[in-house]
Amino acid sequence: MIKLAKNFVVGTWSLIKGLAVTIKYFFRPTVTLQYPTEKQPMSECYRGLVGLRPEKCIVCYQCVKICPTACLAITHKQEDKKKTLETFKYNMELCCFCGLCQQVCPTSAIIMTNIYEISVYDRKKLDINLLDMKKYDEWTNTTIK
Amino acid sequence: MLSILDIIWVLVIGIIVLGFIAVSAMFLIWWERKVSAHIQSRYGPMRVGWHGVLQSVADAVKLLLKENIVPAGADKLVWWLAPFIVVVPSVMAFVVIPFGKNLIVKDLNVGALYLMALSSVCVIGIFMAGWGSNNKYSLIGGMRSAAQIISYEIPLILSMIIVSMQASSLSMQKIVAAQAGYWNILHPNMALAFIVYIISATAEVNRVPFDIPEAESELVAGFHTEYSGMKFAMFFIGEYTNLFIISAIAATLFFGGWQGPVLPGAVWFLIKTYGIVFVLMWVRWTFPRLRVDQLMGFAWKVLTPVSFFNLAVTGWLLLK
Amino acid sequence: MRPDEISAAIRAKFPQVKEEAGTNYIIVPKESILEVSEYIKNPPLSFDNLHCITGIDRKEKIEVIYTLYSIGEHYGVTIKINLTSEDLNIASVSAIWKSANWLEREVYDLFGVIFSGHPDLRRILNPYDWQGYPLRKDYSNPQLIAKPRL
Amino acid sequence: MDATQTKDIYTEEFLINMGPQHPSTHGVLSLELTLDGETIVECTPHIGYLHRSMEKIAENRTYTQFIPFTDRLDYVASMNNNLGYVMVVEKLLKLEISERAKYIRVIIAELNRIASHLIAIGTFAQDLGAFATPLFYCFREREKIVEIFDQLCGNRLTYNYMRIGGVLTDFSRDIEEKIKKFIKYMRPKVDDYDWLLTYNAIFLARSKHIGVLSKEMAVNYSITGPNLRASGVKWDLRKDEPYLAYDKFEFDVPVGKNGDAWDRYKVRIEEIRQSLRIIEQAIEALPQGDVAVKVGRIHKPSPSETYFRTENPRGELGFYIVSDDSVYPYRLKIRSPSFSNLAVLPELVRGLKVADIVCVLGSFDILMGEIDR
Amino acid sequence: MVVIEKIPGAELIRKVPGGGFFLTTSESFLKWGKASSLWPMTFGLACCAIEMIATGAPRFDIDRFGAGVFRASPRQCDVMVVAGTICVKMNDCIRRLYAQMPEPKYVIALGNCAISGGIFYYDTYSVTKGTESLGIKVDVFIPGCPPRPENLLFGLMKLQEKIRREKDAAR
Repeated sequence: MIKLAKNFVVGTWSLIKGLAVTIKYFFRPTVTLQYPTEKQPMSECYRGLVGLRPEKCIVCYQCVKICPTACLAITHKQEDKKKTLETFKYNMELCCFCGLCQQVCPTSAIIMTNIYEISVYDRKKLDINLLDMKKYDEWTNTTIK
Repeated sequence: MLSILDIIWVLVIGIIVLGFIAVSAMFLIWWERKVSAHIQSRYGPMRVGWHGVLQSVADAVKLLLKENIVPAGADKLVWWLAPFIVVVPSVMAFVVIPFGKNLIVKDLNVGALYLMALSSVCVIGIFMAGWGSNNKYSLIGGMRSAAQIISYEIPLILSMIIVSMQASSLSMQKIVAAQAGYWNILHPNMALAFIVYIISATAEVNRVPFDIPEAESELVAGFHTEYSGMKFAMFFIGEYTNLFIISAIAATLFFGGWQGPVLPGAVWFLIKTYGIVFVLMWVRWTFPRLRVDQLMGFAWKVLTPVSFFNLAVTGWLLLK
Repeated sequence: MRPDEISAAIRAKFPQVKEEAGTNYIIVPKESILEVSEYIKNPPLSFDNLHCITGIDRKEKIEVIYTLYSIGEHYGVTIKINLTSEDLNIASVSAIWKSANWLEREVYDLFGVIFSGHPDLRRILNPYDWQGYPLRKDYSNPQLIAKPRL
Repeated sequence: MDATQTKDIYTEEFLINMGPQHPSTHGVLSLELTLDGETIVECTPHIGYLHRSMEKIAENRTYTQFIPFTDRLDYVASMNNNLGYVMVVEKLLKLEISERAKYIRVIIAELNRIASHLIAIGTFAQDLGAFATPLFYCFREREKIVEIFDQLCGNRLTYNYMRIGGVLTDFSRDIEEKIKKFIKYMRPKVDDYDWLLTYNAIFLARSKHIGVLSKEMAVNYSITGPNLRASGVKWDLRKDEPYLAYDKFEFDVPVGKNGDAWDRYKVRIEEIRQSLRIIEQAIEALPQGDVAVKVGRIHKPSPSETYFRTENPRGELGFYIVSDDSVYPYRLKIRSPSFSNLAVLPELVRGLKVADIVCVLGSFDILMGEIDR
Repeated sequence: MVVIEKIPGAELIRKVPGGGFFLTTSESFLKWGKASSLWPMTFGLACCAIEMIATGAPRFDIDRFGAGVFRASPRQCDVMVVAGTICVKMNDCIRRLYAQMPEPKYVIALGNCAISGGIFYYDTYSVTKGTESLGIKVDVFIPGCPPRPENLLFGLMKLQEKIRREKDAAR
């Protein structure tokens, strides 16, 4: 009987403690980031979309070799020893944002931008030529009503 | 003989009650989302209207537009009727709820008995939903609900009887009047009755920690797994109206109903009711759910004996 | 006990058991897997924990590798069984270690090694009506597109 | 069918399919339950709905290229997977890494262990019906860890932080401060969980003496990690076969008494406390030096076979690598802890109620990404 | 405009002065309701599911957009967030779930795996190459591996915008 009463008291007390925790947080300020109006700054090493500085690229194919998902594809022109980029295909659908290409690039021609708002209606938009980086503008200046 | 005036009067009252139910259910849904959000350190609906007040309106509009799927193999009639049977008793319960001194649709002299009777009808709807859906999860949910609500009916009714004994009337207005100046909750035996009442009432409306008929983590959505669109919305409305009703009954039976100083009766009544609703929400967003056998055990082994004991004590106190 | 001591202890008991050169892996002929298992499960060796079973397709043969540990004694042993591609039958050890049940099913699913005496030898990861054994080197499937290599 | 048949009334068992899409199967597990009323007669798990053939992929990726894939293995504890994988490759290459890298790895692994256990606790509470609140509290705390990782390596979930021969980036002052702040922040939160869940009467009623896993059974089924320790076996690779710098830190190995669902939960709560202790010690004693040994990105180990296992939040994660003389592994076997942990489920739930199966499943903290690989 | 047109008497209303305006307003009102209350399905496949829960969690709080009601039953959902790798064994299940959802229904492909197979595109025998290869029309693609919660919220807002611009409120 005493044990039963003790159990009852301990049990009820534990329930009250639980209620205390929730009501405590009810009156605390929220931790929410109000996304479209507030945005948190991305860290320097944030791995967003892959970007390219075409002038720095020496067409060494290191990035293509290291990419685990084969999302990069390069073609180049050979003009007496000097290679110039022809296309630099980046297939966002396959990219795993691992950052290996950036780390392997000897001239830091490949950079990981901090663009992260990249939703699209059309899948074709995800396969792009990085020599034409203007396409990213659509995502960098995203504002939503 | 019903005169034309009476019919108009009934219609007006009906529209007012229905309007109140719709607004109240929507408000409660929004409020629950806000309360739960703030308990969880977030905001909840924010983007439609001021702090998302119109969220429930948007939900309602969307649910209206939804396709109404009838599962193949469903017991059509039963399946169609179920949501109505869940909603109608909760609407009917508004008849005897005293919002103020004269703000009552009809002060039946068997008001409390009427409420007890209505609270049992809801289970039939839920069970029909579970059976008619031709879905095993729904069936388990319906079965659980039937077992649960029937079990919790007994302590619920016993604790309501205690109040009626005190006021020596079943009329809701008389019960309120009996509490003038001294609320029932302040008597120790009434406080016990209140605790028993609020626990069983929570079980009656299938809320955490007694939400086993829905039991999202076990039964997907329980008895309304197969319902979509407006039918699902009706279950939702029924649930929140029931929540309002049980809180209103609790306020009437134990907290002096519409009585209170300065402010008008209806305001007091709503303050008390929504206070109890808030407590129920607070409980809901804190506790885990009980298991089905523990739930039954709790009803039969704890609540029922306690209420009988309480009944005996109250009877003795009254006869003393 | 050090790995070489364990290996020596087992070899002393079962002469047909060999040791892989350079490592302390134990090569057990497939006929004697059950008796060896029975022996090492119980004291004195008490390998109570069958940690992992895996297969390797060496093209001409399939190796089945059992990794065992002893929780109480803090040591481990690796047992290897060589199966020729013609005869992929092997006795199941799921009666001795319960954990072998799913692990053997997985090896069956991916390599096609048939564990006789297994209580429930079905595919586990792939759909039940799957054709072929994916982790074999010669497996091909129209779904499988090889990554372009430079 | 076992039916008690009388003249015109009889009962029969019925089948119910739980999953692959079910709120409490932690992903895409499918359980085929045979029920007698609410009592479970038989439970057959069907797995493989997330079988992504990691092992086949590994045969066509270089050793460095496979690191991002390990992130997706146990996606709640990516750092620990990274760690397990690079450790085995380092063992294969016989590579010794710097002291600082070891300490950083320990800190990171323990932080991720906390994050993983938080999800385990949250989802367990969710399965028991504490709708959303404990889960969201856990995610709120986890978010702090994720923010640290985000700043450290630039991604929120798939970190790709460990490298063969070290780690990707060094700790900055800022990150050290943040980790210290996090320890201070986290300690009272764990007490909150004790208040909210651990000793809650309903929680206790639901999880005590449910799914009791005995010591012998746990070892026989090769259960590892917190689930094994909950059964009373004091076995933790960090203590028993110390790798990295774990032998330099003081910490306890929490063990349970009964091996029931509550014990498994409680061990995790205690492990969060111990991990905080380890991080605190490690961040105080963080040595100076390089964080990565200079090795190329293409590795060509000599033909050999290596097995190594690390203590993951869910148990012992092992990698068995067979190398040949190419830059790709010949075969890579992932010994995932949850796979073995789940195998015991059918035996544990027999005779329990439907509500208990989610409780037992939740307490095992399985993760389909790792089971199916 | 179509749902209103279906109502008997819509033509009559149009003839009344201001009736056209009324119809347009109610049409946009319906779209507003639909867009502001997108209930997702509790349907996590793989890694992205964790980020989906994180989006629902306090820090990002998808409920601010009215999309926080994660319903476990497909009958009560509006949007299916395909969060993670789709494997061959899962194909039929996803198709069935999609079929079980009531109209109007929307699909968000969250993460590269759900778009195309992503990181698991090559060298794998058991991964389906994206949601679209199952014959399910995807409304919004959210690339990332996994996408940040902000990106999911951004995608959700894009979906809301799409709904508001729809021709047919009843779809």
